[in-house]
Order: sequence, then structure tokens, then C-alpha cells
Amino acid sequence: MTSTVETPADASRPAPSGLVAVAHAPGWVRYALLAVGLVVAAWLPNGLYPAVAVDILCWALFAVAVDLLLGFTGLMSFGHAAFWGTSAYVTGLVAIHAGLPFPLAVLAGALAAAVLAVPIGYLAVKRTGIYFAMVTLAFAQMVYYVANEWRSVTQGENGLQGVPRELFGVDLTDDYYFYYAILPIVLLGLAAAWRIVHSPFGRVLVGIRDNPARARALGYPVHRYKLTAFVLSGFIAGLGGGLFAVGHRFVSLDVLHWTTSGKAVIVVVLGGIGTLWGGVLGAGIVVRLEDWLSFSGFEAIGLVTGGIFVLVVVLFRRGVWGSAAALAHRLAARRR
Amino acid sequence: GGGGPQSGGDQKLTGDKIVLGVLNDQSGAYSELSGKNSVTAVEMAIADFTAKYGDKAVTKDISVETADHQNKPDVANSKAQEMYDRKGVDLILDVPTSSAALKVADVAKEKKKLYFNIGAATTDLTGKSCNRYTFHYAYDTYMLANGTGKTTTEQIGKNWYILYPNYAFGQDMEKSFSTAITAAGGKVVGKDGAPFPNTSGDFSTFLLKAPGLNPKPDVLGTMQAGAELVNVVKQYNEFKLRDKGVGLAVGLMFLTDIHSLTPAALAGTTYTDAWYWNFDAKNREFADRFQQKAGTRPTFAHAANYSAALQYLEAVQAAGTDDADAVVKGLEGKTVEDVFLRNGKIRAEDHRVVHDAYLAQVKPQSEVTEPWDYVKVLKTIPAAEAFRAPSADCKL
Amino acid sequence: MAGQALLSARGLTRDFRGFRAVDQVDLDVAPDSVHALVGPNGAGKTTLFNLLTGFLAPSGGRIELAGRDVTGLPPEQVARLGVARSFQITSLFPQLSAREHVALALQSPSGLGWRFWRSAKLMGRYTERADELLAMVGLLDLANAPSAALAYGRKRALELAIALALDPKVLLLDEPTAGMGLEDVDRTVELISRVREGRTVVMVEHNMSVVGRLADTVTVLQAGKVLVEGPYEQVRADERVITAYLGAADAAH
Amino acid sequence: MLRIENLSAFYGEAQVLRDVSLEVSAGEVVTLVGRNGAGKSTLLRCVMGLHPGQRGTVELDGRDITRLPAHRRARLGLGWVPDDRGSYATLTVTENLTLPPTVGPDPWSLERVYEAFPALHTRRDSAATMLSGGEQQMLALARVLRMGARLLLCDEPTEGLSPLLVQQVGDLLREAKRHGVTVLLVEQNLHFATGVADRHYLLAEGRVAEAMDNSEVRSRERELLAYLGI
Amino acid sequence: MSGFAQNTFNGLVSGAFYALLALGLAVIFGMLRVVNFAHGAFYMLGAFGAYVLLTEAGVPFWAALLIMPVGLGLLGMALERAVIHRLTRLDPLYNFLLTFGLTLILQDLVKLRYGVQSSPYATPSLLSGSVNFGLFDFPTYRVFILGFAVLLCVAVWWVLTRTRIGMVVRASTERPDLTRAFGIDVGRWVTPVFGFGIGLAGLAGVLAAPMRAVNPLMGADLIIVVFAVVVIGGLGSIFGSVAAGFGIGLVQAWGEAYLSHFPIVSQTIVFVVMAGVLLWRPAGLFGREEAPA
Ligand SMILES: Nc1ncnc2c1ncn2[C@@H]1O[C@H](COP(=O)(O)OP(=O)(O)OP(=O)(O)O)[C@@H](O)[C@H]1O
Ligand SMILES: Nc1ncnc2c1ncn2[C@@H]1O[C@H](COP(=O)(O)OP(=O)(O)OP(=O)(O)O)[C@@H](O)[C@H]1O
Ligand SMILES: [Mg+2]
Ligand SMILES: [Mg+2]
Repeated sequence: MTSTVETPADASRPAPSGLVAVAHAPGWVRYALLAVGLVVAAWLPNGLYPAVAVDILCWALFAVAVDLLLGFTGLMSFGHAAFWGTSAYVTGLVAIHAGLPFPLAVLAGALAAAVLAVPIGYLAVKRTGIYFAMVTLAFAQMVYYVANEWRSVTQGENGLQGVPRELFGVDLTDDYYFYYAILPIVLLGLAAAWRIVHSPFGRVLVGIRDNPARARALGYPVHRYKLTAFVLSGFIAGLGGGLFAVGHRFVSLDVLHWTTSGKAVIVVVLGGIGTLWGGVLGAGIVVRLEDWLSFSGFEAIGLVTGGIFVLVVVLFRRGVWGSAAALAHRLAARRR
Repeated sequence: GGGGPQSGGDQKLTGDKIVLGVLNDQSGAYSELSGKNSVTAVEMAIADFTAKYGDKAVTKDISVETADHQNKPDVANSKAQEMYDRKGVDLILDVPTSSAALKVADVAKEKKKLYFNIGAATTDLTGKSCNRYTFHYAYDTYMLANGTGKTTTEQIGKNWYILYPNYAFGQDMEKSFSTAITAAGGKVVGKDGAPFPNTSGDFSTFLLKAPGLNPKPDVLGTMQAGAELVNVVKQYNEFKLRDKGVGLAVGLMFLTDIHSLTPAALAGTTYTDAWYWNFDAKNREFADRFQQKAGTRPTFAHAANYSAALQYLEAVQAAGTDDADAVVKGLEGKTVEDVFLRNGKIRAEDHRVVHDAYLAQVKPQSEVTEPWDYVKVLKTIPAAEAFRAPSADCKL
Repeated sequence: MAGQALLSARGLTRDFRGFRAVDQVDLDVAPDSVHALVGPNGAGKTTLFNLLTGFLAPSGGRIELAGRDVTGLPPEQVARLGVARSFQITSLFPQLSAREHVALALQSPSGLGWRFWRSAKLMGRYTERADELLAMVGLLDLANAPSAALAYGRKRALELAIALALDPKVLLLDEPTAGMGLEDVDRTVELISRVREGRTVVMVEHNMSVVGRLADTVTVLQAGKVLVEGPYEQVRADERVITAYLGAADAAH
Repeated sequence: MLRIENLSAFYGEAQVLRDVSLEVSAGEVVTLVGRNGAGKSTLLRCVMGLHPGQRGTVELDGRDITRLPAHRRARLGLGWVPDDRGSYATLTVTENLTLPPTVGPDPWSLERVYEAFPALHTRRDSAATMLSGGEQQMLALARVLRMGARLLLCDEPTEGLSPLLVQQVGDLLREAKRHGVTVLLVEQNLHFATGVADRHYLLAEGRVAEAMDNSEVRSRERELLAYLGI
Repeated sequence: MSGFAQNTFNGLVSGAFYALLALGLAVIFGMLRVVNFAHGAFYMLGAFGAYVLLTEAGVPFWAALLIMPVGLGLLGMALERAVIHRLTRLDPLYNFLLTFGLTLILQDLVKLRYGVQSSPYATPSLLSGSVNFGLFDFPTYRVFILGFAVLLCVAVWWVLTRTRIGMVVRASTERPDLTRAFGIDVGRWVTPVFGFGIGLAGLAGVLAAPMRAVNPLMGADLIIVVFAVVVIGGLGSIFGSVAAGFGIGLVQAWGEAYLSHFPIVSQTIVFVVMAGVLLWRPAGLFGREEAPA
């Protein structure tokens, strides 16, 4: 019998469960998917406008960073723009003032993001679930205000213009070549995320997500693990943000705005929480969609993204990747 | 990848056509000020150009591309590149929001394609961020501040209290205002930077301070823009500062803002406008034509887009080619007269397009006789005075 | 007395917004003994467990483990010091297999869990030991099943295996036989009597026959206070215990 | 009045009730005995409609109420004294008492409640969870009496009460019975049980192991106590 | 001295908006465990609704003050029935995400129809004067807002603590199952409570219309500050939310007045306070501890 017991006390439940599709696909399927993914990545700027392809790469990193927390640690950060944006600014400043080759500047940016993630994470991981989301959102807004006020450094509203794309004198002004220059960094970032998820550390995170009390009883310092995950995620988001800054050759306050955090979450949920690669897919879809919409003459982009988002949350909580994986699973099961 | 083939001087037109790109905000804060109606204005310019030259026109194939940059510089960046590279755009127009405007200037420089900025106010476009392919067309912070500050001091009151949003634009405006006021013999008795963005939406702390200053300011100069301006003005009226003898001058105000706030809330307020639709018969004639197409009266941005598109086409016609360098050469130093540009001149030094500006005052509600006719022009500021001298920062 | 006790509490108190769940409890758990905590529902047994394991901070009193003050330490540190616990309500990681559970527990003291740059395959080094433990609780054939798919009694067994994997000095078991059928209860009793060798066990148990078979000492809690403490036979005959807990006071005349 | 047929209940995969069938006639007091964890409380929750994982049928006055939500069942005259006493921390004692609507023909007035339980009167403005365990138990019982419920589902109402209060609760139940109220009582205390009840069910491992009357319980007391693990 | 009094008064007026919004959030969260991201959007709809009623139907402020909260409350109830309800059994994050998506939709719908330019809304003539407080004058409208908000918060607090309605709501919140077992249809209370919370947001919006710029984005940034406010006050706590709302309004106003050389202070002070509160009392000033993790 189905009874109508509502359980608001469910606030204690750690992760959006039932979503984590980590389908155990057979090895050859995974290798085939990987190969397809690499081929698509290699071809992308030929099929899409290269600048859009560059954006997709950056957002893919951002989404994967958010999913690392949301899907694999059970923490929904609604303030990840703080890391993406901080890295963008630091990358830009380093590139402008130190004239370093861009990969080093991006690295500096990502490190700065990771450093910022320490105090914010320290405070935020004291809360879980919805509180965590609100607290990260609020702190990110604070970072936004600081960047806005710190005009002497960030150039305020005008944005940090003229971030160089320096790479030992190689001309990378063309986005087409720039795409290929950053592809290895992005793949490295994605591989790092994958490695983290599939490391002993990642196992502990999943344990913490599913049952923090149990993990503590096993001797795992849950707060410190969460904080470490938060910092790692901040670093990867920072990689994306730094590349974004170099990609656009400037940084504006938008990179720190809460709508940017929101967009990252949209990308992840659309792609599929806890799927990692879903975030990459989500980034492709959202960036491409927005690109298309801004030329379409349709005035309400939020209506479309918001609408899609609501649909996903209400009807396809597994997201694109998760739903596809589930479908493939069912088909495979039926054939057997 | 890369851009289309660069045309040499011998080739007339790339692809035998001209494509004008309107890149602006079609959904955000500036969408009514310029937005899609700027496209309409540009289409009018094309029609007028075609009608004028008929078969003698360099080409009959002139089209418009448009995109919404959502006031986001990163979107503006991608869209601008895409317009130049993929959509064959020869000239990008409009681009409000300073950060986006500056970004597109970079793109134009790199792609060596033309860019007429209309919507943005930052003087950096003709200062440290100027470049050979970028022209700043309609207005800038100096023009706004100088016009309003100087003329209001001369005509309305000498003592000022300045309230500005504490970010790049606001700080620039405050500085320019203070300079202009002092130069005109006025005095800034107090100034405050309000938090920006001001989430609480409350400016009462500052507004309450104004009447108590010594000497009491005659004018409150507010540099807030858009929704913040609306908040300031609402609260200015709430605290009845006008009744307490403190007049209002606004740094940056558009016709659409007056419409939002209603003339009743703003009666007596002074500000500088780059163009006003009901200034004279010529403007009015354009405004009537525009209204037929767009269903509303044009803002200065619409008129400026029209003018910019037209002047570009004229320049191409004159040069016989759409090669950017050739067109730039033709434009530099040119004096122009059209519905928007009065006593207009395209300065070669910094690519500032100078023209007459207007100190406007909002009419009392009782004198508003037709929709959108909200202001009277107190003074025409001659082109020579309206804009700053070419900046040393600009190296084209 | 406190000197010899492995785990001891003095004046341990815990308030929940005005409600005193554990009230001035003194407890001494002798090394190598099985110490049972019994008492009515709500007497404070689980709360006492939570205090002893650091899941709750005491409002007052102090806790010593082998002479060391562990009052207020967070649970993970208490666990590191050799105190393992099971939960009254089964508490597992639904997505992990039984073997992964045990491996996770085995890994805990090693610091391998911090290696986010290494492959999870490294955890393979624990497989052998994990399988031993699983065999011990009779779960070896189910080693690869995700814990969500285990039957309730099996989950309780897995709880035990995890706790053992920490190789604890003190094992705290909250109702280890709750929800088990009779055979399972017997098996669990037998298992506990095997693993108690060289360990100290504290358990909460409502099943008095289990208590009788295992416990050296029984502490009866009531309303947060220690009512009676002593050997099983003595405690079960105690009038106060019969009144407060066993509940057959009038019948016992 | 109450008929339960083939009731099974689960917590996740753990089955705690297995095909339980029993009946309580109007005006009867029936106890359920069984060890800790036998499933007694779960049974009451099933009757109340609060247990999500259940199979079987529950009938009240011949009407199948298996699919009715809990609040509709309460309106039919079911009153539940939960095993955890069900005190609201955010409500005062008086509010705890007046929260449920009256559902039967013979509700107690607030005055009558306070007369019967003077302790509650003195604490009437305290938050309910601030009361002592015994007082909370009184409150829980008083609450269903005030509802005027026709069928009381009492889960260990004497737990934590002093002997004096236990006697008083016995008196109350007997009085309620005289007024035609039916009671299904979960009780560990056999002595108490035989003092108020007409019949008994022994629940073991989720099954009804035996049905007994008072004399049978008294004669087998030692054996039963041993069985109950006491 | 009078300057201080004025600044304090203004702080309380800004705080009144925070308090009203936080109150609605707290009521909804307390009952449904839903953090309503769309709260700011409903605030905006309240203000916009007042504008539309006035310009398109000639409905005055006073009528709007009644119509908008009721109308939005009904909309909220429909929303609760249609979607929110389905997600309450899942992780609360889903409803947070849902209402986030909803915010984007609502903002854009208004934008599509009315554009982004702020819409005019005049102070009702009855309240357009000013009141003299001896030391200083004050716009009647502000006095009205403060009085109205305080009254409303007290009334809501009174209803939730002193009446049968409040009793049922509190009981349903604390222990829904138990409450059901006492013959109370918890589900039937949940929907109106959600509607009520939304109605409060709408009311705050109508009150804001004469004072603040009325545009589709007016609630967007505000809601984040309000989130910080409820984290400070303790998310479930009605009293805490209201107190923190007024408190933050005050602190911001003082910061603006006396630290005007550091504009960063008044913008970030709410977040700094939040960080402090998180360190000192993670559950918020008046919040309850969560169960041990
Ligand atoms: N987090 C908490 N907040 C408030 N009260 C609590 C909390 N945890 C426990 N209590 C109360 O403390 C008392 C003791 O609870 P505890 O769980 O320790 O009992 P127990 O002896 O383990 O009972 P059982 O045999 O049912 O497991 C109970 O009255 C309970 O309601
Ligand atoms: N929430 C729950 N989740 C899992 N198992 C549970 C839960 N509640 C009870 N159980 C188990 O269900 C079985 C029956 O519980 P129930 O509370 O019905 O027993 P009872 O006969 O009332 O026992 P007691 O005499 O202790 O009150 C017990 O084994 C218990 O451990
Ligand atoms: Mg317990
Ligand atoms: Mg029970």
C-alpha cells in the first residue's frame, strides 16, 4: 500500500539520491565512449564557431568541478562563481603584469581559487544540504562585491581588458588554434576530476555523501574531507575560469555574479548529477543553446534555460547523461 | 578557422555586399534605450542610403545582422568575433555597457574591422583603449558631466551635493562633474559614493544629509543610472528635497528613464542629452518616420545608430571600397551634418565624433502635451565645448 | 577503579534544550570484559553511546580512554584511538559493496583515503583482510553485493564486520541483535563471544537472554541515571531493575 | 469493532509483522504482549495508518479502512497513545491537549482532564517536552481521552510511570471501558495487563503466537515471563 | 543626534523589507522544508502587479495591497499543488533548484511583457506627506511601512504562537505523522501556508512599489541578502528571521552613514555577520541545532 507519509525530516538525507547513475558499463563501452568523446573534442572547433568551442571547454571544467561536489560529495555549491571568477581575475592580472605564458597564469589563477576555497569551505562545510547552498551563495556574493569595489585591481565595471594570450611567442590570437592549445589543459583537468572520483579519496567522499555519521565512526574526519573536496573543486573551477579569462582576453564582474554560479548548477543538473561527463555534455548544450538564442532574436533567454531546468528537475532528474545511461542499461537488460 | 580573406585596395567590396552588425542589449537594462529599435534605425539608414544613390550605390546588397549581448562582455566578445568572422559583418554598431564596449574595441582592433560605439559612456574608448578601427559616436561621461555640471551651475545653482554609485562609471562621473562645476564657478559642498550595486535600494542616508550641509546645496547631482536612478528619484521626492530648495541634476538619464519615473517625479530636473527628438523640425520629421516603423519615439541612441550607419555607408560610397583602412582614412577629420550630428566632426586624433549636445530640463507634468515629449532644451552646448579635448592617452 | 578501567566516564551529563538525557553517569568498563547497557527506551543508552564515541559533546563530565582524557574529541578521533561502534539503526553506505565497506574501514587508519591522485585500485591491498572478516561474519559469498541489497540481518552482520575491521580496543555495539531472527541472534552471540577475545565490548541490548549469555557486567540506566550495576544474575534479581525495566515487579513477589 | 487480517509490515527489507490477524470487539480491552521488537508498536502504527510498508486489511466497524489516510481514521474515533508519547516541543501542555479535534460522543473537557491529572494543570503552560517522562505519558493519555476517541490504541502507557500512576492509569482505562470505549493495549507489564484487559494476544517474531484469556495468563505467568525475555 | 535617529529609522525601514521577506521564507521553510529561491521573484511580481493594476485597471494602492498578496498567494498554492508538492519527499535541494528555475522564468515573463525599464508608481496620496517627530521629519509612507511591517510580523508571530491555526501549523511542522494521527489533514494546511508565505512576499513587493524601482530584476539580488539574513537568524525560526531582518537593515544603514568611506562595508557586512554567526552558532542566532551528523 502506498501511504501519504511525507518526510520533511528528509533534510538529513545527504545527496540527491537515485540520481547517481555510476552505471557499471562494460569496459569496451567505456573505452568506446572515451574515444568518441576525444574525437568530438578534436573536431569541435571545425563544427562550431571556435570561440564557442573554447567556451564549452571552459564550462566543461566548471561543471565537472561543481559535480565533484554535488554528485560525489553531496554538497551543492551555489557559489562556485567565486572560484571561477577569482581565478579569472588572478589569471588576467598575472598574465598582464607578469607576462607569463598563459598556462602558468591559469595555474596561478587556479591556485588562488583553491586558496580562497579554504576559508569559504571551512565555514560552509559546517552546514549541509540546503544550508550549504545558501551559505556558498552568500559568500560568493561577498566576493563579487569585493571585486566590484576593488577597482584599482579589477578595473571594476569596465573589466580587466587586454589579457594577453602569451605562449612563448606563438601566435594564438585565432581562437581556432587557441582551442587546441588549451585542449590538453582541459583534458588534464577532466582527467584529474576523473582520477579524484576514482581514487581512494573519492571512495571516502562517496561514503561521506551517503552516510557521514558512519564515515566518522570509521575514523574519517568528515569536515576535513569535505573541505579538501571543496578546495579541489575550487581548483578545477579555477582552471576553467582562468582559461575563460585568457579565452576572452578580458575579465568582467559577470564571472563572479551569482547567475554564473546558477548557470554552472544548471549545466550540471541538465547533464546529470553525479555523472561527471554529464557536466561536459551539459556545458556543450547550454553554451551552444545560449549562443544560438542570442542570435535568434528571442528576448527571453532565461525563459528557455529556466524552463528547461524546471522540466529537468521535475521530470528528468537524472539529466541527459544519467537518463541515457539508464536507458542503455534497460535496453541491455532487455536484450539479455 | 581564421577570418575571411582580407581585401586589398583593388577589390571593391568583400562578397559584393555590406553587412552591418548591431550588437546590443536586447533583453536587459538597455534594451529599451537601444535594443531592437536600433536595428530599425539602421534599416532606415540603409533605406535612405539606397534611395539617395539608387543605381549609383556601391552595392544594393546591404543587410543587417544583430545579436543580443545581454550586457555580458564575454557574450559580446564571442558575438563580435562571430559577426566579423562568420557573418561577414563590416561594421559593428551600438554595444552599450562599458565593459562589453571596451571588449569589442579589442576585437575590432584585432580583426581590423570597423566599430562605431554608440551605447557606452566610457571615455576609455577614446582614451587608453582607443584604436584605429573604433569610433565613439554619441556621448561619453565627460560630455554628460561637463554639460550638466557647467550649465546647471551657470543657470540654476552654485552649490552642489554629489551622490554617485561607487564604481568605475560613477567615480568618473563624479570627477568630471566636480571639475566642470568648479570650472564654472560652483562649489561641491559634499559628495558621497553609495554602494553599488545597492541591494537595499535605499539612499535615504545620503538624501537626508543633503539639506543639512553647510552651505546648503542648491542642486543634488546624482550619478546613479537605470534602476538605481529610479530609486534615488523616488526617494528624493519622498523626502521632498525639491520643496526644501534642493534641485535635481542627473548625470546619465535617458528618455526612457523619464518615462519610467514620470515627468511629475522629475519636473525641473536637468541633464545632458545627446539628441532630443522634438528639438526641431528636422528631428521631428525623423522621429515621425521612426515612430511609423517602431511604434515609439526614438531615443538619442536610435538616432545615433541611424546616423552612424548612414555615415559609414557614405564613407564606403566615397571610398568605393569597404576596406576598413580606406574607410577609416575617409572618415578621419571629416565634418558631418545630419539629423543626429549637428556641427559634427569625426576627430582624427582619437576617433571621438563630436557634435552639439543639449542641456535638457524635464517639464512639469502640466506642460507635457504629447506622449514622450517630456523635456525642453535649456541650452545647446556647442560641439567644440561639449566634448573633451583629445586625450594624450590615446595612441591610434 | 578508574585506574584499571579501559573506558570510564565520570559525571557524564547531556542536556537537550532543558531535557537531561544522560544524568551524571559514572561508568567503568573493565578491559577484556563485555559490558551491557540496558534500560527502558529513552533511558539514555544511545545518547550515552553517542557521548562515548564523540558524536555528541557532553554537557558535563569527562570521559577517559585508557587513562587519556577524550572528552569532547570528535568521533573520527575517538575512532582513531581504537573505539569502534555499530549503530542502532543500520547505518551503511548503500552504494558500496560489502567488501568495499570493510576495505573503507581497513583503509581508515592508513591515510590512503587522502590520496586523491592515486587509483582506487590501490584499495585492492585490503581485499584479503576484508574477505577474512567477511568470512568471519558469514558474508563472504555476498562480498560484491551493494549493501542496499542485503537482507536486514546481513546488514547487522556487516555492521559488525566493519566495526571489527577497525581492530578496535573497545567495540561499542548498539543493539547488535535487533531485528534478527532467532538463528541470527545465536550466530551473533557466538560471533561476539569469539571476537571479544582481547577486546572490550560495550553493548546495548534489549534481549536479556543475549545479555545473560555474554555480559560480565550489566549497567541499568533509567531516566539518564545509573540505576544498578553488577553481574547479570545480581542485576536481574534487583528489585529496582525489575520495577524500572524488567517491569514485572508485582509478579515477582 | 476492529478486525485485522493478514497484516504484514516491513521496514525496508526487514519484515516485522507476518500475516497477523486479530479482532477486538466493541467495549473490550485487549492487550498485545511480546518481547521488545516483536512488532507491537508497528502493529498499532499500521492500524493508525502511519506505516508506509504494509500489506493486509484493517477493518473498523466492518468498514475497510486500509486505504484511509491517518487523519480520516482519527476522525472515525481512533485515538493513539504513541510509544514515544508524542509530545510536541513547540506546543504547551494545554495546546497539546487541545490540538486534536473531538472525534467521539464523549470527549473529556479540559477541566476534567486537569482534575484527573493535577500535575498537568500545574505545568499547563510549559512546553510539553519539558515535562518528565511520566508526565508526558499522562499527557498522551489525557489527549486521546479529550478527543473522545472510541478505540484507544495505547502503546505501553504505563512505561516510566510510578506504581501509583500505573494504578491510576488502570483505573482510567477501566472507567473508559465502562463508558463503552474499546482499548487495544500494548503492554509489557503482565500484572497490569491482566488487571485491565479481557483478552491477550502474544506476539512473537511478528506473528500472533497465542491468544489467551486472563486466567490462562495468570496460570502461565512464569513461563510467559521467561519467554518475554524477562 | 537627529541624524542618528534618522539613520536608525531608515535602517529599520529597509530592515522591514528584509524582515517581511525573511518571514515568508521562514514560514515556508518551517512548514515544507522548502527554501524558496523564487521569493524575490514573487516580491517583484507583487510590485509589478500593483503597477499593472494601477495602469491597466486603475486599481489604487490600497486595493492592490489586498489583491496582490491574495492573488499571489493563490498562485503560490497552485504552484505548490502542481510541482513543489511532488518534490517535497525528495532532497530539499530539488525544490531549491526548481524555484531557481522558476525565478528565471518569472523574471523573463515579466520582462517580455513589460520590458526592463522601471515602471512608475506613485506614493498613495494619503501617505505622501511627512510626519514630524520633533527632532526630524519623516515621510509618512516610511512611517507607514515600518508600522505596517512591525504589525504584520507581530500578527504573524501571534497567529503562529497564540492561535489554533498557529498551533496546528507548528504541530504539523514538528511532527507531521503524529499530527495526522490526531485527525488533522496536514496536507491541507501545507498548501495554504505556502500560499501565505508567497503572499507575504507579494505584500512586501506592493509596499516597495512606491519607494523602489519596479522592474523585473528588483528581487534578484535582494533575495541573496535575505538568504544571508535567514541564515543569521536561524532558517526555521520565525522570530530569528524577523529579528535578523530588522537587525541587518539597521547595521547596513549605520554602516552607510558612519563608514561611508568604506562602501564595501555596508555591502558586505551582512555576509561578514553571517560568517561570524556560522563560526559561533552554526544553526543561526535563534535556530535549532540539526541532529548530530
Ligand atoms: N538529539 C536529541 N535531541 C533531543 N532529545 C534527544 C536527542 N537524542 C535523544 N534525546 C532524548 O534523550 C533521551 C534518551 O535517548 P536515547 O536514544 O539515549 O535512549 P535509549 O536509551 O538509547 O533508548 P532506546 O532503547 O529506545 O534506544 C530520550 O528521551 C530522547 O528523546
Ligand atoms: N524505523 C525503523 N527502521 C527499521 N527497523 C525498525 C524501525 N522501527 C522498528 N524497527 C524494527 O521493527 C521491529 C518491530 O518494532 P516495534 O517497535 O514494532 O516493536 P515493539 O514490539 O513495539 O517493541 P518494543 O517492546 O521495544 O516497543 C523491531 O525489530 C525494530 O528493531
Ligand atoms: Mg537506543
Ligand atoms: Mg514498541
